Amino acid sequence: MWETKYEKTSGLTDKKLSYCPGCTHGIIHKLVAETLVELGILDRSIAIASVGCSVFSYEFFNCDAQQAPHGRACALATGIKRVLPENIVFTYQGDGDLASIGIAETIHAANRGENITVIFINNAIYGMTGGQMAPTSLIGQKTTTSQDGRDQAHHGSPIKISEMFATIDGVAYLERVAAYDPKHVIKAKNAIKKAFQYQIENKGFTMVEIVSTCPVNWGMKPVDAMKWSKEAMEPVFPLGVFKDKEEE
Amino acid sequence: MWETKYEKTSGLTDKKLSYCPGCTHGIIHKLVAETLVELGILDRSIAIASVGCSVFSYEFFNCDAQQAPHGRACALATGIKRVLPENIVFTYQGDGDLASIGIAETIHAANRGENITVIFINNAIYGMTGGQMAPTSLIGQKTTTSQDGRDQAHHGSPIKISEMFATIDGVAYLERVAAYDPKHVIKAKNAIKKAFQYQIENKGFTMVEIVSTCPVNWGMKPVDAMKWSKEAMEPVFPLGVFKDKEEE
Amino acid sequence: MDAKNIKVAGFGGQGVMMFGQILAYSATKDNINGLWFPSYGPETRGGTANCSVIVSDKQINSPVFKNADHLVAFNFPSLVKFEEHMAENGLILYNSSLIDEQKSKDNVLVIGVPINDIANELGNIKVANMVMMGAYLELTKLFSDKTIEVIIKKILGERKADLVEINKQAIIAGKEYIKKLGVKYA
Amino acid sequence: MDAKNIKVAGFGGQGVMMFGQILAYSATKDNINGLWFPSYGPETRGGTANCSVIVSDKQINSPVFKNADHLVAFNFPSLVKFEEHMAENGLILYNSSLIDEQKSKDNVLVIGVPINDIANELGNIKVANMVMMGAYLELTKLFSDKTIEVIIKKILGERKADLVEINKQAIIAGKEYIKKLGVKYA
Amino acid sequence: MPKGRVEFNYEICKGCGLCVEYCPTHILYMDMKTLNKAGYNIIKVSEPDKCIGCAFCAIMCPDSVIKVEVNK
Amino acid sequence: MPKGRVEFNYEICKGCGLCVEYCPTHILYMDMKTLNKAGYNIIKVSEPDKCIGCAFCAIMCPDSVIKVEVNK
Amino acid sequence: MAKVLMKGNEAIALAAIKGGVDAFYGYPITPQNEIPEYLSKHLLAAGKVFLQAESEVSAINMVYGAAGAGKRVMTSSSSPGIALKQEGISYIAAAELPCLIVSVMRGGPGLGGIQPSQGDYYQATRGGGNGDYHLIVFAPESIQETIDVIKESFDIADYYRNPVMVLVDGLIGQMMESVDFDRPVKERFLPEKDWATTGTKNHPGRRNVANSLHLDPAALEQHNIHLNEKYKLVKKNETRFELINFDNPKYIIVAYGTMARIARSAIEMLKKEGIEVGMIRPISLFPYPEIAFDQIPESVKGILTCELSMGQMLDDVLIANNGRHKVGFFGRAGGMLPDPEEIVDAIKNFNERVVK
Amino acid sequence: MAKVLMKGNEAIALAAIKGGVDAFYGYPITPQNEIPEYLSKHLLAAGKVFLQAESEVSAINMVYGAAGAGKRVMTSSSSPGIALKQEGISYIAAAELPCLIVSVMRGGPGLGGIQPSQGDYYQATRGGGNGDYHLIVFAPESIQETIDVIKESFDIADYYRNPVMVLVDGLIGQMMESVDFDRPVKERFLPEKDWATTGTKNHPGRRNVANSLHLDPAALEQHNIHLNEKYKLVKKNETRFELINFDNPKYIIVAYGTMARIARSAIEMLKKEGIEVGMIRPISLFPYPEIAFDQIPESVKGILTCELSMGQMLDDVLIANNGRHKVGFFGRAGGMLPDPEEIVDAIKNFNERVVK
Ligand SMILES: Cc1ncc(C[n+]2csc(CCOP(=O)(O)OP(=O)(O)O)c2C)c(N)n1
Ligand SMILES: Cc1ncc(C[n+]2csc(CCOP(=O)(O)OP(=O)(O)O)c2C)c(N)n1
Ligand code: SF4
Ligand code: SF4
Ligand code: SF4
Ligand code: SF4
Repeated sequence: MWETKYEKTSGLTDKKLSYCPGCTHGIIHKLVAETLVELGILDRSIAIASVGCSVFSYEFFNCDAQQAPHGRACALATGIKRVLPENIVFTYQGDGDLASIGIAETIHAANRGENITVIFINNAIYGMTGGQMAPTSLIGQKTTTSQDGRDQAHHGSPIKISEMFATIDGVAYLERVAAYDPKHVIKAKNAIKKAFQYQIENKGFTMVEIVSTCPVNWGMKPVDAMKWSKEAMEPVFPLGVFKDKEEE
Repeated sequence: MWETKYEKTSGLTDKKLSYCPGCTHGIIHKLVAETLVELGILDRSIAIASVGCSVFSYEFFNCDAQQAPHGRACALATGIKRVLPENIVFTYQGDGDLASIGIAETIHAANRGENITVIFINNAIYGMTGGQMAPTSLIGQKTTTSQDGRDQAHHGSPIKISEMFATIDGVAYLERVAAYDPKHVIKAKNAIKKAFQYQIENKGFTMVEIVSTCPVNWGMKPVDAMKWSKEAMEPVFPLGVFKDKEEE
Repeated sequence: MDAKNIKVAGFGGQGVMMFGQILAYSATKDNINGLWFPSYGPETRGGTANCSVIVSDKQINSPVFKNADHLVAFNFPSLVKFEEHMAENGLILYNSSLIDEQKSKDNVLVIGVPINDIANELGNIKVANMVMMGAYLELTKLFSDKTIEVIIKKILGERKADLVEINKQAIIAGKEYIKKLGVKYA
Repeated sequence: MDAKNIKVAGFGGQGVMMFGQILAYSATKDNINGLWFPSYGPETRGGTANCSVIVSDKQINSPVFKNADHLVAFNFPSLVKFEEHMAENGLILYNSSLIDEQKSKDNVLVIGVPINDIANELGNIKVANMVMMGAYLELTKLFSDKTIEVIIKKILGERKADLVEINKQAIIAGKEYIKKLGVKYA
Repeated sequence: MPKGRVEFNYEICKGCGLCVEYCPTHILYMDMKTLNKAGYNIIKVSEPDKCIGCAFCAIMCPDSVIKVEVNK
Repeated sequence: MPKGRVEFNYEICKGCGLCVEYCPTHILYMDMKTLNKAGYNIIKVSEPDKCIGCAFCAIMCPDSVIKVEVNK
Repeated sequence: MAKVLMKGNEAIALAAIKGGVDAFYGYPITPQNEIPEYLSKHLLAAGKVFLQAESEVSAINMVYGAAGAGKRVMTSSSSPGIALKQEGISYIAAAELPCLIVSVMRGGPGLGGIQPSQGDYYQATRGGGNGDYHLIVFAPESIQETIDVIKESFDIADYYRNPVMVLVDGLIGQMMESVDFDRPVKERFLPEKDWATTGTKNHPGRRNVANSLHLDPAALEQHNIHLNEKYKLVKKNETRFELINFDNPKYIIVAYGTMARIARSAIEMLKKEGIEVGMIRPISLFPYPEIAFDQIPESVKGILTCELSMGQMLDDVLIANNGRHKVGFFGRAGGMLPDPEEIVDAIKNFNERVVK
Repeated sequence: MAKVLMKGNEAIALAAIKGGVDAFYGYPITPQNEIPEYLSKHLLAAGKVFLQAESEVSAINMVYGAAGAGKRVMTSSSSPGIALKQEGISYIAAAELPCLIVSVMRGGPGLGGIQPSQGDYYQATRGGGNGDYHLIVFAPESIQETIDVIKESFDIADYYRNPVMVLVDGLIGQMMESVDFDRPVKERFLPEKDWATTGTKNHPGRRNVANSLHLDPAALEQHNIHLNEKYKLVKKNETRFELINFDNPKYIIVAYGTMARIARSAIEMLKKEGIEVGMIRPISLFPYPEIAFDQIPESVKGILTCELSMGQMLDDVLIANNGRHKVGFFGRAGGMLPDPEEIVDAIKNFNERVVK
């Protein structure tokens, strides 16, 4: 007798995802949506869509949502969580949105220990706008605004968000994961689940940084992009738990 | 025969300082000005005055200067240093200016490894505007916007700027010092001198955080404020070198 | 009663702002209109402080006035700064403990009160502004002792209730000083 | 020659934008005015792409036109979307490899060219758009072979110089196909 | 009887090929002849009986195209 | 002959008292009777001959009021 | 209740509490600091939300979030701080969310100064954020009127699902006046906020989304037309102004806020001299009371626009006047306040001040 | 040089280089990304400065710094990005520093869309930053005109020590046209920048300070008066417009940028039908070409303002017209572009469109 092992989660709407073929945004959407369903919090969750390729995530997550100005997702989340403490509030942000223009809002939400969860998609580039350099771009990485490759002397090194946020008291849980194979996707899911679990328990600010891909702007086939995220990105952005209040 | 051991430095103008009696802003102004003179860089220095009690520092430092919008001093400094790499560019910022509204500009200037020097005055409060809470205010500290004292559950903990910036590659030198007695003032001077020396040698981003005072808004006599900065602030903001590229 | 435009000025710390506020509070208590406007901002740091007060039984229009009906000057710079802008039949009260003897001028009654000395005699320099208040009220008759007492209690509140007595004494001392001078105004 | 308003549309990846740009570049080279305006933005991702081209020996005013003189449709959705907006004596060229036979209508000449098949015969599906270009030029006579060749070389540049030949062949093949059809336009 | 079976919702497939790559038994392939309405090549199963129902393909599919069932 | 001597630029003194606090030989005091033009009490030296010219007072003075000379 | 003497900024804070504010998000700036200071004490005490944000940009976006969640939320700031909020304000207006923004103007441009000014009229009425949107802007002249409008502003914001800005200058913020907090507020029927993002469990079967993105130009144009219809309705319903001394005046003064009060005194002085001058006092700056100008008698010799700026409301006066009368301008800037005598002179020398 | 076919955004970048730009600081946003992308390649190659900032707020403040240092510096952005720059722009204008700001408008409000629009007219001409300041704003209608004005803009900015904004819409940014980069630029005498903060060793005996703070209200008022005098001079010298088909037109269209080009075609179509319509095409939006309206013949039946917005330039048209003629409005918004036929209809049905 046949039993369903895997199917599309009810945490996502029927709307077709707007992402390019093979983009990890889609995989991560599933992980977040499955988590909201499995923890039974979908109907009290409020998603904050940021500005980036995931700007339309307010159409994909099957819960209430707000669309934030570029970089301000954590400010919206703070504003909401403070007036609706019983709700689950999370942001979904790219590296341009979180690490560049939104670094202040994110750091201060973390420092205040806001009870929110941040899903941070690090794909080392600006996808939506057509492949400009991100603060997370790798040394030597060619982008439309670093056409000879990122030069450390000129642009500095890729910014290490998890390493930086690990120094902030208000952070309850912080892990960097990847999505380049089933094993890591499952680990990513567990990290996301733990982050939301901590929010349910009012433990403080939680963030999961996911080393992701942008096949189109990297100019790679989806499969090659997965390899690049493993071979080129992971060494610069080592995976692991950077902070866990329970382990302190 | 009498020899002058100490007198007002030529690195400061004749303009009477606008600071309240006994405020450490005055002491730190002297250290910076003396350093510019001693390193022979006064005539090629450009000071960036931030928004805070030190907003008028453009009238005090005896060199060219620009006055920046609140929090944006490091952006101005970047803009200038990139077009005038031979000049010495430094910012003088309070904790509201640098750690609150200006954290993004400061972090990214550091991450790009901009060849500038940041003098960071941490007095755990907003002075100019009359004593509101700063992100650096201590737990329990009463301010006009935390009248029952800063509450960790509500406001989070004081933000640790030096600890956070120590994780950034682009930082060449970073030390936290104090100004509550002659010994520490002399140490502070050495740190400031080293920071500017590194800038002269194009080593990258340098910052000195000075644990300071705000007698008026703390509601203390200057002497008591010095004691409070030592006994209450220093334990939260431990002194020391947080990063030195030469020692790596 | 027509509107009275009052300017109060002195060093920060001399109780200038409080002096002005007491007048505005008193007007409110007596169900007429009071308006108080301070000089504000960091430049007042250490420097001189001043405030404008308007009391009137009619609606108060302009919060800004060119000439004051009454000037209360706690130090010399303030006197110099504001004495040029007095209305007809104006009154200037000055702190003769810090300011040398001033002559009256046409249409303006000028009176000095040694408020620091009187306050020191009372044993608390801090109530010098209340000595001035006594003198001011004795001359202008703007508010009753009762009204002023209520307001002072209100402002001092629980924590400083013990200071009410000395403040009242200061006001009386101020009134006495004017009575002894024997001058009348309006 | 009066201004020609040209609409080019198809799937992303069919060389639609390049087709339009070649026309605008050619106009510029021939010292007349060319204007090219693409649909842009992320919504073009995967979806259909289109561009408007205007060539004229006079100053080009409105970059926007209601009706096209020429429509070049690389796929069916594009044909459907734009065929309603044709000017008098218009020309519609469509990719008959992907679109079934279409009838001509009053005042609009409608011609299909099996560009994918022809390109496949040439051994490179990527030059299908140049087959279309050949057919288009054969009908409209807008630009000389010389002009087009210069532009194609320019666009392909050093790196893709080896592709010039096959592109030229494709253009010839397109022209041949029209000649065989024996249709004339304008 | 195979351990598992996979079902594709072809119309929302974008032909990225990730499922093909991550199938441990290599039974998925891209059918270069068939396009879906969106114009993408779709995925077919070469040897259905070799499916072990690991669901790796479904886990890696960004567009939730694949349903996996296992034989219990 | 004292080791050092201090000179005050009274008019820019703000009477904060830091110099008094940090003088190791405790020879500075605030003169509560004299005000400068800005209205601040100024600083006087009680026993000039005890000055060791350490310049601690000057180092701690925020307003660069103090000049210190040493006997060489 | 008997009148109380209260400082403008604190009165604004207390009025907001009486108006039912649930949350305040802001960042310190002179001359409005007493607003957050008062609220930090009393909102928290009342179990409501007060949070000092890390910047104005963050503050306005916290407001955006809380407004989307259906709460009564406000922020307050001053000139450069409002400038930083422009993007967020544009988003809030575009997403049709209600909130209260208090702007206490100081001298500009740039860091400028901190004394009272009206140099941010454009900033308030012409956006500065991007696109075609409007705030509903009220500019009271006294602390009493400020209290009354603040108490009402949340109802108005909720009714139209649009941000309301209350625009005052540093003088109204810093002075104290005798005021009454218990004056009645107009009753409005307010539909419940079934659009609020409170979680689907509170509105089963419907996902609520606060958003301003419409990538399809046709859809975005429709949204713009919808907003425009709303603004027309606001103009019809909420235009507010006061006509003063309007029986055969020789000149008309147009002034708002503090400047209007100074002008009131000038008008009295001129009356004493036998010169009759009337005043149009706009209370709503958007919608601007153009209709008031239709009531200006033909006989009037001219209209004098008085502002604490170099001439910004002047635009709206010229548009409303539409060439019917000579328009003159009198302004002070940078924190300088004229005394009534200056306006008296400006009227007497009207012709030197004619701009059109 | 022969004409070349070039994309608007890239042409802007190349024109800036020809205009002598020393440094670019910006942040990505559609539809202007080709500007920074082009400059990132060619400015660095030329040993000049290109830096992608972490945000628009940071970018405009980097511009502030480099402008204070006396360099020719620019930034570019689009609608919400410009909104974020408002505070910095106000500071730069207040400190009287020259720079070039390119604004490529997209649909708004809020995040809106990315298709061409003119919804940021207020944002460009009415500040949105705080206080009484103005940018010098040019709105070219073609890529050629954009190139010409960009090449000149640094001279103009330096001459008046004021930021210049070049305002175009996404269509001009995204389209390609045949253009010539070698057209001559007007010669101007430019005094050397002895105010630049380059270190006192370069100007011994004088400290140079870039600042906008004036705590003393009297000083700040003087500064405002000084700025106002400068703006009057700009109005006198730099007002630019084009009059089209002005010999006895029945109607006058007022339109700028892309809308003006569409209107040109409409005017030709109407001519064919025997309806003579003229056009005032403002090229400078600040200063606004009010004088052009004095040349409108009495006989004209009405003025039709055409914008890619819900009606913003309409304010300036009404002010300039000052009641002389009927004014009508035709607008599209959100990225929708009208074809000339729509304007033809709007003229034919003028009366339905009259707003004043
Ligand atoms: C204020 C503002 N600045 C810039 C933009 C343009 N913009 C849209 S998405 C984006 C960056 C997106 O990159 P990232 O956050 O890494 O997300 P991704 O697209 O890579 O998933 C930018 C700069 C904007 N919409 N608003
Ligand atoms: C955009 C903007 N926001 C707020 C202010 C008001 N403001 C002036 S100084 C200041 C804080 C200063 O505190 P800090 O940086 O700690 O310096 P301090 O005065 O304590 O030396 C603030 C918020 C401003 N001028 N501009
Ligand atoms: S642009 Fe890159 S990040 Fe964005 S959807 Fe496409 S592949 Fe994913
Ligand atoms: S307010 Fe505080 S920080 Fe500012 S000058 Fe006075 S004492 Fe120093
Ligand atoms: S992973 Fe999903 S989207 Fe990609 S090819 Fe396989 S089924 Fe299609
Ligand atoms: S430390 Fe300086 S300012 Fe303070 S009292 Fe001594 S001399 Fe005066």
